[in-house]
Amino acid sequence: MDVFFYLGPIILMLLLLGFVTYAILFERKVIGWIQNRPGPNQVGPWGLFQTIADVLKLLLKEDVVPGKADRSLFKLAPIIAFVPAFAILAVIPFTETWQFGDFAVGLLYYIAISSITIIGILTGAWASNNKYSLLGGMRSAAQMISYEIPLVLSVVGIVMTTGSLDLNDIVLAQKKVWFIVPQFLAFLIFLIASLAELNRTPFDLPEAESELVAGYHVEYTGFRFAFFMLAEYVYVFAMASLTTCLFLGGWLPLFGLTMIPGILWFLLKFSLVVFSLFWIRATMPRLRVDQLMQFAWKVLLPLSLLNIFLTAIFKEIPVLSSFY
Amino acid sequence: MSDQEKEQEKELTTETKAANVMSEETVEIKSASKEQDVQKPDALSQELKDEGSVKNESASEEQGIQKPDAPPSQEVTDEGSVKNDSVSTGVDVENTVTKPQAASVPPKKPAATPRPAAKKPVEEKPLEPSRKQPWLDKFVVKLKDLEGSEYLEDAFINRANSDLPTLVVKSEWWRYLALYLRNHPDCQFHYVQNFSSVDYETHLEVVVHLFSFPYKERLGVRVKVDRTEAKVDSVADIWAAANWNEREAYDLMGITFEGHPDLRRIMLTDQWVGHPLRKDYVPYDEGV
Amino acid sequence: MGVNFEDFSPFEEQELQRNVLTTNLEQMKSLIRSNSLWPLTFGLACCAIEMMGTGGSHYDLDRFGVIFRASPRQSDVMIVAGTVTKKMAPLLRRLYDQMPEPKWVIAMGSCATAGGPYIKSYSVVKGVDQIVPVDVYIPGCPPNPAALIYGIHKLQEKIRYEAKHGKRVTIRE
Amino acid sequence: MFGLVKGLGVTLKNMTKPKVTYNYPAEPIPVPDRFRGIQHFDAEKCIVCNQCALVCPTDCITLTGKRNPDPEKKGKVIEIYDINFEICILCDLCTEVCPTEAIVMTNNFELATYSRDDLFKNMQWLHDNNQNIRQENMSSKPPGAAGGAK
Amino acid sequence: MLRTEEMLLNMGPQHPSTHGVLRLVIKIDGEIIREVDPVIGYLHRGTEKLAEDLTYTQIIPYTDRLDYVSAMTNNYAVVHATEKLMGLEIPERAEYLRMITMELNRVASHLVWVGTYLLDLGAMSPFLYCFQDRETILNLFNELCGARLTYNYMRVGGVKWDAPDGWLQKVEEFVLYMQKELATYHDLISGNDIFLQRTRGIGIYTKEQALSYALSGSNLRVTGVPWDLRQHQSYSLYHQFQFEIPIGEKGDVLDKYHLRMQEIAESLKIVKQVLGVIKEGPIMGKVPKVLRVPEGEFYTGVESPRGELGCHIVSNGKNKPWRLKFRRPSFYNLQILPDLLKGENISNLVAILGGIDIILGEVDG
Repeated sequence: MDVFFYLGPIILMLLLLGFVTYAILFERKVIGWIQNRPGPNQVGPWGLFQTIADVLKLLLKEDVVPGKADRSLFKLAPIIAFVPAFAILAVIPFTETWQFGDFAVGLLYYIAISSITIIGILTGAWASNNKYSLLGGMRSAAQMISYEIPLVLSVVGIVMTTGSLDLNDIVLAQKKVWFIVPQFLAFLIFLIASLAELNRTPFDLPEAESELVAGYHVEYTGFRFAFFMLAEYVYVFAMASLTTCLFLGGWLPLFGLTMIPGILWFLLKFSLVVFSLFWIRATMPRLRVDQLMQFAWKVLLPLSLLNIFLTAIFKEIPVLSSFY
Repeated sequence: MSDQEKEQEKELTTETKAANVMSEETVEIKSASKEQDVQKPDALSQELKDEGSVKNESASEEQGIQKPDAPPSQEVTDEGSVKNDSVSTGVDVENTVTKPQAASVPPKKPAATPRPAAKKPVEEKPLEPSRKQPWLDKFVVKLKDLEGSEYLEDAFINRANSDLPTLVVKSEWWRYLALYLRNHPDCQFHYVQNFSSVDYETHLEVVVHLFSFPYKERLGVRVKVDRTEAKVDSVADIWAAANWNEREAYDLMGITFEGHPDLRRIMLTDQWVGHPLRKDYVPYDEGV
Repeated sequence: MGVNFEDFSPFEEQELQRNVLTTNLEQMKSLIRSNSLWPLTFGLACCAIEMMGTGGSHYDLDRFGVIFRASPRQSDVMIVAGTVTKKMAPLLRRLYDQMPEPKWVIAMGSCATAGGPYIKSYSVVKGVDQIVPVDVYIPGCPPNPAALIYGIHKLQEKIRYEAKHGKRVTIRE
Repeated sequence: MFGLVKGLGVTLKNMTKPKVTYNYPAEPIPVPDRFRGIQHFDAEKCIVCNQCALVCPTDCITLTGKRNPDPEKKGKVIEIYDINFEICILCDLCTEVCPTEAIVMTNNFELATYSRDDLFKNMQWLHDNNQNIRQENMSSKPPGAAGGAK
Repeated sequence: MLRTEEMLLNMGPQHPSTHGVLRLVIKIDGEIIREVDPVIGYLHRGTEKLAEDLTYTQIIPYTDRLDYVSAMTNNYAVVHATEKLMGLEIPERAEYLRMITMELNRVASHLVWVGTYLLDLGAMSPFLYCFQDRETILNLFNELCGARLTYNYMRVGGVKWDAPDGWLQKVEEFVLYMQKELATYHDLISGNDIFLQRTRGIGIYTKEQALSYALSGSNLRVTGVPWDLRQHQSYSLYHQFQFEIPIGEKGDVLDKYHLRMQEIAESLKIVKQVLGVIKEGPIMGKVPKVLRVPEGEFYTGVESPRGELGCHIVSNGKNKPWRLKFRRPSFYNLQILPDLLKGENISNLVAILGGIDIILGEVDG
């Protein structure tokens, strides 16, 4: 058991780097297909080495730290942004046996650690002493904090049904029916709030290409910029795996087809969620800052409270309570 | 394509509708002429550049567009009136500028077609007054009773420009006229269609084309400005469109507009010396 | 497009083979760099519309790993697409200096190469190589998107050639 | 809300549509016959009439002719003819005014170089550049209409 | 009270959403814009000075490079002004070919606008779809006159090339395809709630303001003034065809989007009608070998996709204009930007600036 204990995180790290490179490639391919063009296919067979070339090139780049920038914070910011994104994977139950840390309060741990990335982005924005990155940083702080609350409240419905914060119990509680069915409203709120947490398209205000040039990572070059990209995609990995565990029944098979191993089920649902993130990115325009705020506080928050209220009522109704 | 021609002929002979025959006929001639390929798109402009152009004696099309052998240069009346019936013979009265170092003027070819009998009489038969003339006369009468109307130099109809009534005004009177043109109920020229500046070497000129939506009337105003100290009152507060146009006129032509909110260069860098659109502009080569 | 670079005197060839290890590492680095060129969106005039057309679906620069980055910090190559006026020159120089080191410049269109149709104009810089060192010149006004792709390929070849032979490519090959 | 879903539907439907990208570096792109690429020059046809040099808006054609070597034929023969492709804007005015179709546009455009002085193309290079010449030069001008050297 | 001071933000000449090299010096307080001062001239190439020693045929390639997204209309402006001054008569087929190319160019120019506007608002795919459809138009032009963007197609007195055989059928197919394709654009964009929220109710100005700033084209029609030069100061053969002029009600940027989409539909209708009427015939009128424009002054406005593109020629009888001034619609339309942006935030700045649809080659001239 202890070999797994030491070796496990390293394997996960390598697996994760593999996922990130091929997630970037997959995203460019999907967006390419949506736009009737093949996407990267010249570098290596079907463009498989494209992202490897990108990442290595970023590592080979000259490391520019702007003159008047706050040097230590400038160097620290990408690390603060990346570490929590990797730390929250400890609690995700990939299959029955494969889980790194079986916390009783797995879900709470996940949400608490994931909000540290805001500090990373804010320090990065402030340290690079650039007006655009300052604007980007302010926007991202406002956005991520105000979407943290609907994210948490939408999950309370599930916690009420399973009665525990441990992700394993949540997954096991979905044996009969996945939580996406009874908690569909919560699923929608969770999906929208997770899009906002990831700074992805309808909510990608912090690094708005067309308004703030490149948002908070305007001044970052070379591998520091690669760190931010890495953090963003590891976060996509973490958020997508959390959605699979909470709403799509983790490694639970569909209609009881148990001969397919749990990990394949998990990967299938996981890649479905990741595909829909890329799909939304290719279609949606960007929200304005004040619309963003109003949407979070005036729409998502009341809806998540309503969801909790409905779950409480449905638990009492005899026939329905079996699902809740 | 060709069988369509045939039944066109059949149709032509049988049909007698006047209008249709007329149009059929012209189509007939055009399409007939299409076959022997007479119209040459490149009859266009082989531009002979003015200075040092070698007269090209060869390669005149076999269809022989009469080469306008240089009649003595003849200033077309400055009225700018253009005959619009001069299409037929192609010989156009024009003042061909005699080439400074005229290469050996080619011996006059015996003209294939007899030259038109007499040279175009210099002054054409007086054209019937254009449709805008009455409107302009009424308008000038109204202007006359404004104070300061002695600055109104000239008012004529620019026939080439689809009968655009044009006023020529001195610079002192321009702001007063502008206020009148915009605010007076029966003028209401709210829309500045065009605001340009021209350098006539003797003087500068600000040309403004106005349009009034209520009356659907167009008016051209040419403001004469002295060349050395080019000063005009600004009309930026009357028409907002004039703001940047005046800055551009100042930047490129060197006309300073008094009373302009912030008159600075709009197109060129602020340290630029000189005004490029003037005829006597010596290129100021600012080091990069 | 087959450009033969083998016409070097044997002595030069042999001298270059000596440091075979660094050559291979250098070649690997050049392969990486040439396959992920991130240009800076620096569209000035008509060539910019043609550059956007090249980014479109019919010619698709994304196939070669070319993503248009808005900030000079994250871009490797600057495609000068359009007329560079004297008012724009200092800003172009500053953008070039902000780009991190292994950087290249493509002068797209005859305006950037030598002033193009505006060679007699008073306010145009006659050729962008008076401001920044240029690697590839693409004639045409505006050059056809395929000509731009051909120019980018020429740049990729140049990066690989320089790594292989350790020599700046300015002579006529 | 419904509009967003319809938009997503459109993008998904587009995923199934065939790709439209020309696979350029592998196979050449389809270029129409009238495409204005690099010029091709035919020395025999040229009668040194200087028309192209005069009409070129950027004056990028420099040409000099010399007397015809064999005495009995009059007229001139072209000696130096080069086009400076740095500033040539491929506006096709020169092929239009050339009476003898000596200068003709071709369809190839691949001329990216590493140094500016590669873009001065002399008569020899222009003569060899004879792949996919444009057939239809002046749409209604009968070929060879102009009189030969007089 | 906490002392806050304004920050001076420099939306520099190199910015993804300024449609070229426009620099906006913005005084912002937090994200609210207090005052905007546009700085232009970064692409001023002095075309008007060059035109003074170019003959009328040599000017035509330069007009392509003014408004490089709709070059056909620029060609037409200069050529039309010269013909009117010389009193030339244009054969019917040349006029029809000109109308087809101008209207197709209007569709291509509006497609570029819709694409880049959606890109400013953050949506990536509409940009690619618009450029894909525009590519078909560019290929049609490539077959007709040999170039994709700078056509140099019209000549004083007619047009240079006749339509190659089969070209008119290809145009017909494209028109039918595009009329169906507009429906998918409406599905993708017009219904999108985020797009509606981003564009509804911003960038509104009154009719008097628009007239005082001499705006033209869709920027003027959005305030309810039905002013379209193709019908009111008719040129070419537009009077023979029926097409209505879409006007906006509220005058916000969403109206501009619907207005331009309807203009695409109108232009396609015009092309369809012209295709039905065009017959064989010469494409070049009777033109003297050397163009000498009689002395005089002439101004004419032409309806370009961005507004009224005017060409003011002062000729002294030689074959080179004494003074050639272009009335560039984007230069006039951009003047209203500082007024519109007071009190807006950065995201709205991008939406309003995109709504005006400016091309910097035309603004700087």
